[in-house]
Amino acid sequence: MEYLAPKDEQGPDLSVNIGSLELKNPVMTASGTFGYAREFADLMDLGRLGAVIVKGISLHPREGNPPPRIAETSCGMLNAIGLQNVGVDRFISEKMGYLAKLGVPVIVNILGDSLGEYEEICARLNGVPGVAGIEVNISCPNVKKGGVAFGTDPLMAASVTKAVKNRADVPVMVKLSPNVTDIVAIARAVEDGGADSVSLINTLIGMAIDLKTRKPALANIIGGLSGPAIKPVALRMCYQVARAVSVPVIGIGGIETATDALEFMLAGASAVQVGTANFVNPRASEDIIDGLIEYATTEKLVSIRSIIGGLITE
Amino acid sequence: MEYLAPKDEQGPDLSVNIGSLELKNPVMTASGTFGYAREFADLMDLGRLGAVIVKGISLHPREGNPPPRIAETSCGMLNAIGLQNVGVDRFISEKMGYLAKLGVPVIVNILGDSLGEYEEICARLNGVPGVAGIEVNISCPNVKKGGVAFGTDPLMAASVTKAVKNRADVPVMVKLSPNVTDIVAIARAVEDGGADSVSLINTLIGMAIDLKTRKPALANIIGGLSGPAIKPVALRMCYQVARAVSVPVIGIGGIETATDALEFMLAGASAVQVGTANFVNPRASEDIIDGLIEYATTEKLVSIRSIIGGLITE
Amino acid sequence: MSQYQENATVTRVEQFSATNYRITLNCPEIAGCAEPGQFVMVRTTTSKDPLLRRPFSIHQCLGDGSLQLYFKVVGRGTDLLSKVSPGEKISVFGPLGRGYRLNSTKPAIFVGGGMGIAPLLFLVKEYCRLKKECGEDIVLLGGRDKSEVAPLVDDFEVYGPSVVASTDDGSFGQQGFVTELLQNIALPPSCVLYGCGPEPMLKALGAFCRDRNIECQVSVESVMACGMGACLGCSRPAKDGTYTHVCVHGPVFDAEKLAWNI
Amino acid sequence: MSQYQENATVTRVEQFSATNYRITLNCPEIAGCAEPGQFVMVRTTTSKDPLLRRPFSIHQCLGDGSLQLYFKVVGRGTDLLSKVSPGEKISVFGPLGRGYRLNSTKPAIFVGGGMGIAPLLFLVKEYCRLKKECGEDIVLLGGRDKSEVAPLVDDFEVYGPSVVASTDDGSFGQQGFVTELLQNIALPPSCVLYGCGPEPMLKALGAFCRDRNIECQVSVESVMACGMGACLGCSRPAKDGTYTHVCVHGPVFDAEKLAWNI
Ligand SMILES: Cc1cc2nc3c(=O)[nH]c(=O)nc-3n(C[C@H](O)[C@H](O)[C@H](O)COP(=O)(O)OP(=O)(O)OC[C@H]3O[C@@H](n4cnc5c(N)ncnc54)[C@H](O)[C@@H]3O)c2cc1C
Ligand SMILES: Cc1cc2nc3c(=O)[nH]c(=O)nc-3n(C[C@H](O)[C@H](O)[C@H](O)COP(=O)(O)OP(=O)(O)OC[C@H]3O[C@@H](n4cnc5c(N)ncnc54)[C@H](O)[C@@H]3O)c2cc1C
Ligand SMILES: Cc1cc2nc3c(=O)[nH]c(=O)nc-3n(C[C@H](O)[C@H](O)[C@H](O)COP(=O)(O)O)c2cc1C
Ligand SMILES: Cc1cc2nc3c(=O)[nH]c(=O)nc-3n(C[C@H](O)[C@H](O)[C@H](O)COP(=O)(O)O)c2cc1C
Ligand code: FES
Ligand code: FES
Repeated sequence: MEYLAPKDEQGPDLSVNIGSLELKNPVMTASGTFGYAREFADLMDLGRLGAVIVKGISLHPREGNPPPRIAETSCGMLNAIGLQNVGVDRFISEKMGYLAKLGVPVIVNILGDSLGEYEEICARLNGVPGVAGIEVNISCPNVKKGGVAFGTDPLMAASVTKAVKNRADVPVMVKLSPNVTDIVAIARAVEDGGADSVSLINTLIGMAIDLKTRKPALANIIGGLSGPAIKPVALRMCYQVARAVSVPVIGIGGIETATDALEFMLAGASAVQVGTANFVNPRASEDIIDGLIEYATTEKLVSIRSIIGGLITE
Repeated sequence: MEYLAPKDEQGPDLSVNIGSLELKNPVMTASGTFGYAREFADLMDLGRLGAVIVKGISLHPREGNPPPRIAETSCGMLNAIGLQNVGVDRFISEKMGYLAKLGVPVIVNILGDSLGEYEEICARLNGVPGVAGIEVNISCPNVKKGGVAFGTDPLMAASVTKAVKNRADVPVMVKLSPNVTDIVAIARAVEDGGADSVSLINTLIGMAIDLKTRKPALANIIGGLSGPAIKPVALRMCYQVARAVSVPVIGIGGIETATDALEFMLAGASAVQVGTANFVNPRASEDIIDGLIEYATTEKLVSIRSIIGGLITE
Repeated sequence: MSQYQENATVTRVEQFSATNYRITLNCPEIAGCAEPGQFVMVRTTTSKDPLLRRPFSIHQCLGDGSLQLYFKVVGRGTDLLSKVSPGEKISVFGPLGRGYRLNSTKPAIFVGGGMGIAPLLFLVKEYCRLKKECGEDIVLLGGRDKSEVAPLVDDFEVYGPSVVASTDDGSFGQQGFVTELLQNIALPPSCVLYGCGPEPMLKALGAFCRDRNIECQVSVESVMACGMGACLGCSRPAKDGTYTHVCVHGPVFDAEKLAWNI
Repeated sequence: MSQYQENATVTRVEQFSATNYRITLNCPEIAGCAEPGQFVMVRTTTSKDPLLRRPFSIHQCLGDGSLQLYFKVVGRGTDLLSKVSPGEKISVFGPLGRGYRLNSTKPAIFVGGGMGIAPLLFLVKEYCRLKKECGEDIVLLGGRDKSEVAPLVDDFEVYGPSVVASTDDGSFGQQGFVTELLQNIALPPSCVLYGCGPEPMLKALGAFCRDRNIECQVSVESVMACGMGACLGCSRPAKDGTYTHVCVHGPVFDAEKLAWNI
């Protein structure tokens, strides 16, 4: 497929491997923060992205939560979108056509309330042109297990990974929740379950209150915290997980600049995802790619891969 | 004791009860961010504080971690002080004399590597004039249980609570770690263990990297994240715990202004602790007290207690 | 519909009252393709706090590549914006959303309340330009007090329509709400109404128009993170029971299509 | 030793080079009790990002309640500080730490490298004031280039000592490090040395003085959160194997007491 072109011949080698998936650079857009890519077409060159990860897709369409769904916090934001999406069938028929033509690997973020739902979504995505990988959001509540999130229990996390791996015909990236005591245990379980890579972190659970109205700022009361505020937690988890597993790790959380991206790579990430920063600067991911080129050039890196895990801790 | 004077006769009633401990207002200073209070004597009226919580005290003196111990992050900071302190004996002989004269309840934050250490510190604090309460930091690693933090396992959290309750002759507040999957389970365990109140949150575990040196910003590699960045997580946990336990909850995390404090109280906190804000504005806690007086006056509250848990969630 | 992110130079800052400001920005790409009722997302600081951009209606597009915002200081973002100086640069991104559908054959009533006045100036200008003669059109402007309305009256009148004002405190125009003005004017036959302002006012406009079978387009607000359809944060209930997204399906809607929560 | 938190008014901003600035602040309480070598903690923004105050040596206290800072832009905090305008207010808190012990009977050598020049002006002024006659005292100033040193020479000379300068690029004074200047001057007998500058320079000063049995006081830096002994963040290894805290035990130390990591 043409998007596997390993590197841009003009500049330094930014290509990285996420298991069998080769990316021309380590910059992807995080699920739920980049729509279905088309929204950004006027504002940046989508073809330059390492990969596009689309908004989480469920088996059936979801209307999402009532408003307000968003609240700003110090150096961050809360969201409780409620996983609004068009459902896998309309995603394939309405969105994949455009995405497949971008010349960029498209990774489909999926979510479900049961193992069966995850499996069925994979089955429907199999063979769809342009789908280069699946990212499994395991932060969703498991309805069969009393609503405890799949991502908070190693056994449940492993079982959803296995289920997806059994069905999917593309590499599987499992996206870890940070709202756990021991993220390393979950990462190991997911690796044992067959994940080709792990991405982290999803949002921290948070809340905001409006003193004037004495109400929660979100109709859903609680929501997911993202943005620069969470970067230290994300970096720590990324570092811990990268040392514990042997599959590639994808860093996510508060990444706004090339410096942020490089810090995650030093901590062990093979690639990164840009989330909330897309709202602040719709060109953020392209600016990060430019920054990586500049860094690799100045530092005379033969390949950006040489800095992965390069943190000096003596 | 004179510091139990329930309210300032001049203004609205700000007094709150933390179990048997009556505070003239809900504003305390968080452990590790206010030294031993004396440091702030020039900059504010210490006598106005609801309570002072001192830097964590261990059985033996601790030198703490090598530098750098501190790093700034977006709207927050990381610290890895390494629990440097003078030890309980020197604390009593060198620090309590001054503290006891402030006319403010002094709550001693304690930490240990084993149940025995916690017990022994309590034994030594018993009967010391001026000690009005003990706050138990359970984020420390349990050396007997392979270094897993006491605060991450409900059984261990309950056992340290029981041990302290058995020994202490003052009310016991247990300080919860946010680095857990289910803070409500820990809070319930601690309540069952006999805690008179719970305070939350301690710092989130985070990390920062300096791209220029390719080293972690902290010599200890990881550290505790505090400040406005963590407020949404703290508020959420406070809300969840306050609904689940019947002992008073003390809110901590990113509180800088009276508005922040009031939001925690709406979420169910009976009182709050001011931490990192003391560094940004050494008068922060007094400014918050002034702000509460102003709010109570404007809103014509008979007592500030009327807003505790008053969040409207219909 | 192209969109641009521009590093706009502030060319003018006008202060109308303690809280109300109008700033003029040079951002030729956005100004060159904006339509009345569309908005822009503005970064009010280069710091990470406040983090998100703020949405503002396009108040006016001038021929020279400038664009104006008219806003009230309500929080930290607008406070920072009120403190910019000419020569400074701020990041502006747009034009965004669906604006007003211009029906240049019908007589129009424009109703703006408070900051809802902001998009109407651009709208009236374009409407009158297309229609050529707009002496029959009526602009109703309502505000808290004189300072919120008076400085803008001339700017509207220059395009031809008649302007009637009301203020909550009676310090300018008639005392009362702008919706009361509406009750008392003679409506031109088969007119169309364009509104922007606080939710209760828009709801009242919708009811008024439904009763009289008048087409009613209103511009509404919502919390926004991205302003361009990527975050799905700006949902708002539609009358059919689904959610609509203010940034892409709006901010201008047929009043009939919306559900009012108040 | 009292401490104050003042909302200081900026009265003057001087730019000496692309990155070097001196600002004058009116904060009479702090200026009224500060001693040479002490520092202040400054809020460089009213936003929460950057969150923490930044430490700066007191460069000078003037009789009229003003205090000066001399600083280099190295990151976001100093960048913001360089952009303040006269009339603006910033929160300053101090004076903090232990300054230089003034030994006014001995001849003194003052050695400043780069921003280490900052605290020396206040020190030289006070030293010369106490000593009355300080023609035998020597000030050695080192910097990257002319712009870092030249603008300050007059300010030192006015108090009487002789001033010798060096620059890395030779654009002013002798080319080379300020420690090389020291090797080449004739030291007055039983003198005392006061230093401030980068760690390698301070380490070299310490070694130089130990060899010659000269008292050596140096001002060192550290990351700081509180600046006043509350956070225990500013630890630094002492020679006896313990940690010392720069904000309360320093920033000025006997060079002999410190362990050098470089
Ligand atoms: C499409 C669109 C167009 C807009 N056009 C304009 C315009 O032309 N002129 C203008 O002045 N405003 C306009 N707004 C509103 C404007 O975006 C907000 O006032 C602004 O985002 C507030 O930012 P802040 O940081 O100052 O306040 P924040 O700190 O975000 O909020 C401070 C307080 O103000 C409240 N608040 C937030 N938004 C509003 C609001 N819209 N009105 C009243 N209180 C509010 C908050 O609940 C909070 O209590 C528009 C909004 C939208 C969605
Ligand atoms: C007691 C004391 C007194 C001081 N007096 C002065 C003074 O009089 N004049 C002055 O210019 N500075 C002085 N400093 C240093 C000053 O505090 C820092 O330069 C400042 O905090 C940097 O803030 P920033 O936000 O600009 O940089 P940050 O964004 O915090 O850091 C940006 C980059 O600069 C690096 N950095 C941080 N501190 C320094 C430093 N000291 N030197 C070089 N690089 C640094 C960081 O590692 C980072 O890579 C003093 C420090 C201390 C502890
Ligand atoms: C508005 C919004 C919607 C999101 N939707 C999803 C989603 O559908 N699936 C998912 O796995 N993560 C979702 N996320 C999480 C992001 O992909 C990312 O993990 C998180 O925001 C942290 O990265 P950031 O700090 O760069 O934003 C969403 C985040 C935001 C802000
Ligand atoms: C420098 C520093 C030292 C701290 N030391 C302690 C400590 O000794 N014991 C403890 O229980 N918490 C300690 N904490 C945690 C705080 O008491 C508080 O729980 C945390 O900082 C969150 O509140 P904040 O965001 O208001 O700072 C420390 C925090 C900081 C920043
Ligand atoms: S504001 Fe993001 S979708 Fe509308
Ligand atoms: S900076 Fe806080 S103790 Fe020194």
